[in-house]
Amino acid sequence: MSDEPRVGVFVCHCGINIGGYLDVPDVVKYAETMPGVAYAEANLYTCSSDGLQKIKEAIKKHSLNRVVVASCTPRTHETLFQGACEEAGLNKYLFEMANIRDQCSWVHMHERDKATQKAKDLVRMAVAKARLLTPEEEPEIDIQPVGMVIGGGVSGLTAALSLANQGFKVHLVEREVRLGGYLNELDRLFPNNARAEDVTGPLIQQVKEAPEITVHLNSTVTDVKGFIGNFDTEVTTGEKTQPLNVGTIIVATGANYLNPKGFYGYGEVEGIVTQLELGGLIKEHKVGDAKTVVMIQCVGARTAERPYCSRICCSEAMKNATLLLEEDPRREVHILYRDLQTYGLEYTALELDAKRKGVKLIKYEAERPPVVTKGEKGPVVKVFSPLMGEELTIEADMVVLSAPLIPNEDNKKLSQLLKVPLNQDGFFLEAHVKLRPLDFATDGVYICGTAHSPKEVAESLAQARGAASRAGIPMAKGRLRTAAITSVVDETKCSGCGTCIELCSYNAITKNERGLAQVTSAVCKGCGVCGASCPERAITMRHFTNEELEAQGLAAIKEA
Amino acid sequence: MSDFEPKIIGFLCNWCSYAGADLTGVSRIQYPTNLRVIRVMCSGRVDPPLPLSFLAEGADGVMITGCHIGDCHYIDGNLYAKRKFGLLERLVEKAGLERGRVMLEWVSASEGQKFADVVTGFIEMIREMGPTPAATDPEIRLNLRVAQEAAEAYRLRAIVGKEEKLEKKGNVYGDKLSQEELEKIMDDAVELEYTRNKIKLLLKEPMSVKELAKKLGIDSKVVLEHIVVLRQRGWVDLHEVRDHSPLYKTMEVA
Amino acid sequence: MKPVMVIGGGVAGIQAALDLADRGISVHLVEKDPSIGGVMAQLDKTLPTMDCSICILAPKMIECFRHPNITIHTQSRVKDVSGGAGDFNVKVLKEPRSVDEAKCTGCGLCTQKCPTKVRNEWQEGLMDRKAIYIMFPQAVPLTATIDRDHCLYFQNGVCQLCSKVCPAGAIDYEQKPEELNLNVSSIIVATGFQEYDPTELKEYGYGRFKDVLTAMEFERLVCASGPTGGHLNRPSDGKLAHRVAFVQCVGSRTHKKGYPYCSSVCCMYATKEAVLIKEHDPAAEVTIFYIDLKVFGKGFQQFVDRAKSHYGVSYIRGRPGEIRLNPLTGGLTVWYEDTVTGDVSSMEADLVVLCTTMIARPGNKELTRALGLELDEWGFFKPLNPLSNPVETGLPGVFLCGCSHGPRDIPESVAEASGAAACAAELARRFA
Amino acid sequence: MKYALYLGCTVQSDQFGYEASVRETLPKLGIELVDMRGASCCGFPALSSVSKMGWHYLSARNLAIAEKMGLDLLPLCNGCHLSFVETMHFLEEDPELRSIINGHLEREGLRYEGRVKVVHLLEALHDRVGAEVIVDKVVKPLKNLKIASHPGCHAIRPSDLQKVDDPEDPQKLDNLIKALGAETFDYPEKIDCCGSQLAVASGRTTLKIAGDKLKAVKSYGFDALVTTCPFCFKMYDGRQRAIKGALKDNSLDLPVFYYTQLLGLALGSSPDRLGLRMNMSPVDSIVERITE
Repeated sequence: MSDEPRVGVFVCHCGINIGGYLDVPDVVKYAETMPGVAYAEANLYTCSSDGLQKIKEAIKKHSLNRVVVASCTPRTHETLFQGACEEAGLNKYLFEMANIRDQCSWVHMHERDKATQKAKDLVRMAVAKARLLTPEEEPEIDIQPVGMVIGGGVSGLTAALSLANQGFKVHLVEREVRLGGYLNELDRLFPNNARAEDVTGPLIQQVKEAPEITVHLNSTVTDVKGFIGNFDTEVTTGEKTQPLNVGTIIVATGANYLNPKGFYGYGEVEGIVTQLELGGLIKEHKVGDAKTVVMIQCVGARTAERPYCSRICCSEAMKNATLLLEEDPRREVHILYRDLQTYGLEYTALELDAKRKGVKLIKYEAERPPVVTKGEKGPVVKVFSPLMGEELTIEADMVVLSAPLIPNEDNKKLSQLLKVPLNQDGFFLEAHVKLRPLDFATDGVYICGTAHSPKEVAESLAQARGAASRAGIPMAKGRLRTAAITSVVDETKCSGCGTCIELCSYNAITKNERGLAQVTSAVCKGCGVCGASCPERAITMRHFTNEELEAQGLAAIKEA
Repeated sequence: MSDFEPKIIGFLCNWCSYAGADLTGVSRIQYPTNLRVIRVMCSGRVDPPLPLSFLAEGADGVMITGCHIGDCHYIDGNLYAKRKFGLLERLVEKAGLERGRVMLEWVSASEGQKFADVVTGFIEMIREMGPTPAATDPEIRLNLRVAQEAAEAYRLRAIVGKEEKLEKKGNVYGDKLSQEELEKIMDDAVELEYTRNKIKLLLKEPMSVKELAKKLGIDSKVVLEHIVVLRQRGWVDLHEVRDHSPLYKTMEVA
Repeated sequence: MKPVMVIGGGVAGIQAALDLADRGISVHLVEKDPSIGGVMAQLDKTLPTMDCSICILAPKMIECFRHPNITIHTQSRVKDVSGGAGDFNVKVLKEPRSVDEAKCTGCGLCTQKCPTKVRNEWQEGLMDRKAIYIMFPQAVPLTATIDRDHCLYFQNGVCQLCSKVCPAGAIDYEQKPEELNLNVSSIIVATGFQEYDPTELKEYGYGRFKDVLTAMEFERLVCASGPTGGHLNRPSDGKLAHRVAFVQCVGSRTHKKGYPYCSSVCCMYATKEAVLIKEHDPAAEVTIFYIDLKVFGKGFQQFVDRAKSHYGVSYIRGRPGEIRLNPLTGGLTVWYEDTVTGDVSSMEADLVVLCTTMIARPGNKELTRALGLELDEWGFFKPLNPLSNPVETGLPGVFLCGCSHGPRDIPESVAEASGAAACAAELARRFA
Repeated sequence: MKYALYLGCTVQSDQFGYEASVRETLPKLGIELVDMRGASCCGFPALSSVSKMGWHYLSARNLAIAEKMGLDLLPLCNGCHLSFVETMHFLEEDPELRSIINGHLEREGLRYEGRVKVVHLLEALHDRVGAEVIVDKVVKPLKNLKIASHPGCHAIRPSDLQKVDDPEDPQKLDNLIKALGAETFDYPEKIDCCGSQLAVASGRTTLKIAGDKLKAVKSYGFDALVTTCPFCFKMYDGRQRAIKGALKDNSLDLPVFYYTQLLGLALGSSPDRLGLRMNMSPVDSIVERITE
């Protein structure tokens, strides 16, 4: 490519969408006069196959080394035109667009002259930028087809299996000495009262049999370096540590149950247990002749210091209450709740079934929680029911506390290792609440299960499969085309002040051995914040350099 | 006045505002023709020297639009855009222009009407202000160049770059600064750096502290303090001593 | 590798399609409407971040359109399915657009010139569209379509204005329904949901009182691209709505009319909509009537807390018994019992929003017949096992995501969509 | 169209105007009314509150008579209508109760089979005759009159038993009013109770409830209130003076009519034949406006 810019300008009529409101031929005539413009023409539809053909021919015929299309918006059509340039052997970053439809002809439909003038200016601006454009490469990086799953609960097991079934090697890292996670401590699971071991059992079996999966029990991840495709991790098992190079990482470390010590006399008054403990008692038929059972919801949840709702407790209570009544219909089971969180099809069904079986639901207000005291024969529960407008006193044989799921204590450590954030509750924070629920902002790291937030087994499984899909994508491709529009550090200017490192939301900038900033383009998203903030102005944005933007702006003000 | 057609340059972020501007067109909502758009990936990309140089070259106004806070495609680029805009406003004012000649607004991809309103409103405001004095007054143009240099120099950029952290996370000692404190720091820094850069520019012609003080309209003692700093920075140096008073000059390769 | 079919072009279908296409498996995305996007495209904002819905969805829609591995079949329905996992033969019927997708540039000229006004379903009937129309500004594909039931030419052979004005010569009245026979390894069902029609609940006056809206209608009303440009002008007289009441569980958690299940998302979208009103007009009086506040999702309780403390949205526990209209003032009166205080009382409102439950798509029936699956009693698809196999179905190779198997919110649908994509990818490899 | 006419106690004891207007107007619409020999009280509400059995027996007895006559039963009173409908429902639900009742009925050679149809006056006029027919027959249209519709609770509730009209949005009486050339429109209190059921328990409350509705009706600019229920009518018409006193509001003058009275005027009958003299609310000016 000769460095003397030879810009080709293609002005689109877009039928009458542009041509009908401004003088396209005039714009073309003007474009021909601009410095650096070697060729200009008008098309009825530049985006039509015939229009694209014209671009390709012109590139060859007039040996153009820059192309400007003045038509609609780059948001929908840039890639199309870039494609045409590439087919004609022109690097796609030597292409620029002028939006003279959506942002000109359509918004100035009654000012033909002014609209025409604006179109000329926009073309001039585009040409000014185009003349400075340089070809850019989209470097490719290799992706290790090896996944790491941290956490061996149902979520981790499912994610690992899915990755294996997708054909990838997997390292499954479990902190404890056995797989299964929290389900090992549960018996019956809602909504269908299946036994926990019947859910985990087969999963563990398949994981053990899967040749692709290496299980690391009693192990933790102690170091993580690198980025998507090539994470250099270190897994510590007991005394010995081993390096593992993986392409992607799935966080499935699960959550913990709050120990409700200090709530409602738990641990002090006889006959007060947690839902978790009750599950065990039911399993061993040890509830015995406890006739009156009172369950209290939101124990240490939806409070000032722990604002979130733990999601599963209401359904869990409904399930256990129903089991108690099935065991002995003469029992009296009360559930003291604030707002029932039994939602959707399955979990509403649980609520209705419990009601049918005679479970008594009593609402209480957060401002006026129940009080549990020690009575002669067992705990006595006093609760004010706003619906009845009176305080009820229940002589219970057993009080069951629904304690919330809480984040794992080692979330903090892991989040620092992986450079991924936690939310204010201490659970892992996904890249985007709505549309990227399983990704982290950091490429190549994914999240699922209760490490993300409290949730049912079913949803954890769906998420685990989903995380496996997300992680499988780059590994299936094997290579990752990284964006060309990234930032570049001029080491001769960089003073290593670290401002850019602070600003980058993607941890794309690190300090190199000389203490200078260095951009990992595989991770950089090209927003340009670092460049615009660098005190030494040592960082430039590819395809949006200061020179290009300045030229574009100055061209808008005066004719060059 | 009525025939005055303001030259307006707009930086639009690719993900929200540029899409919003497209929607304005798709909805055929009309607005005046004065706006010339520069597409950037993120409003946080807009480096203050750019708008300043446009203003110096005769732009009547510069607007920057980005995603609403919380909506940023790059998580929080628009927060930094806000910080930078704070600096831009101050410098515009120092240079002797109305603050209103630069504007920062949030426009989402679904706010076609809002985009039209924002643009129309800004253009109307600029019409009221009249043509930029930079076009006619060389002094103002010089001031804007000074402002641009100040915005390109280390100190102000370093502060702006750290603001967000200083407010949210705190400095190395972990103590956070309130918005007010930051404003104060910014004001002082801008005051100093602007003056120093102006001196630097003026001293392209050798000048004595007295002459400088006169040109700048500030006390010569203050000027001398600046000269000291500027010499430390290696920006200016003693040129010659003419009848007992030293003349200073900006060093060629500063 | 054989392609995979995704049925339904809402956010769930889009996510599933992109996940598969990105890993190199080609996808047939089948959508019954003229554009993909589904219900999420109609929403104004999404909670709890208040992201503009179309802003975050549109890029994904365009990605689908541009993706070399994705073929979008709009205005298409699955008619018949034979074969099994790894080798399904699917018969898809594509209704004619009467517009050549290759030629139409989406300039919209035809829609301006078309003389026939038709109820705009996408704007929830709050506006009109034309007989030839583009579903919405960000539609994908951005292509006009002719609604033959209302087009003058198709009805009585006159007009043809659109073909006269179309600069691209894209209008094609001769288009016939197309039958596609596609061989795919697996099928992902993402047919989504539809809104319950509260007309039968006469006590709320929906259909009788113009200012009683459903939540979806409200989404359009409050949206910048809606009929009022996002201003809260109430439909009856255009007066700015200052006092707004939201009624929860309209058609849900009921055993008489409507459905017994909880619709999962209403408490939160009502809170979002309440916050939107407060953002428009901080002085507005906004009240949400609820039975149980469903705050089980990540960050939901905090969102509600902010709505209460920061925005001053008030919540009253109680399901209103009746909504009445004052013929003189045009104002609405909401009668309710505050079940916490026990007071029976009433409240004046300019606008009442009925938070209607999500119900199954009627089209599910036809689809299950084709697949040989059975629906649950409410018309939703049944997962193989509600606990251990949430996205698989009784038919190997057919997977579920989104609201096709019950009400759920966007993040859950998106996560499931990826989950279904994983199932499809695993299966595709097994049969590769 | 032939019906067994069931007058019921209230009409026979003091709502002669209603009976008169019914006997005057319905035949003009081609409805033949046959009196029921030996008809008794329907048992509602007095007896029903102390003896379900007694109540159902009385209701069933009247139903049986109509069955014997081979005619549909046309009760004039909302209360009687509901009483019959409920009894039919219970006898359907509970065969045992039914056989007991039939045991009692046998003694007078009666038997309840459940074949009889109970037809409300609104159904007879709206669904069987039809508003359009009435429109044709109107000779003196009720021009420039705003008339409030009061269907009355017992005609529409309980919703799953009564199918006379929509319990939340009743429109039949309104359509019939419009058929006479008068104007009517929905108002918030339209389906509110007249309060008469509370009369025994709390007179004051009764008057307050009735008074509030009268006030509301006036406030919307209605010229009169119309109903088909003698209970409701007695509240609004007969006790209007008492209401004024209780609410200390002398402006509370509202003409109250039975629908059949207005129907009669529109069909050209003389006020006397419609028992309008017996209305205690100030109906005269309106009657004049129509008849002049």
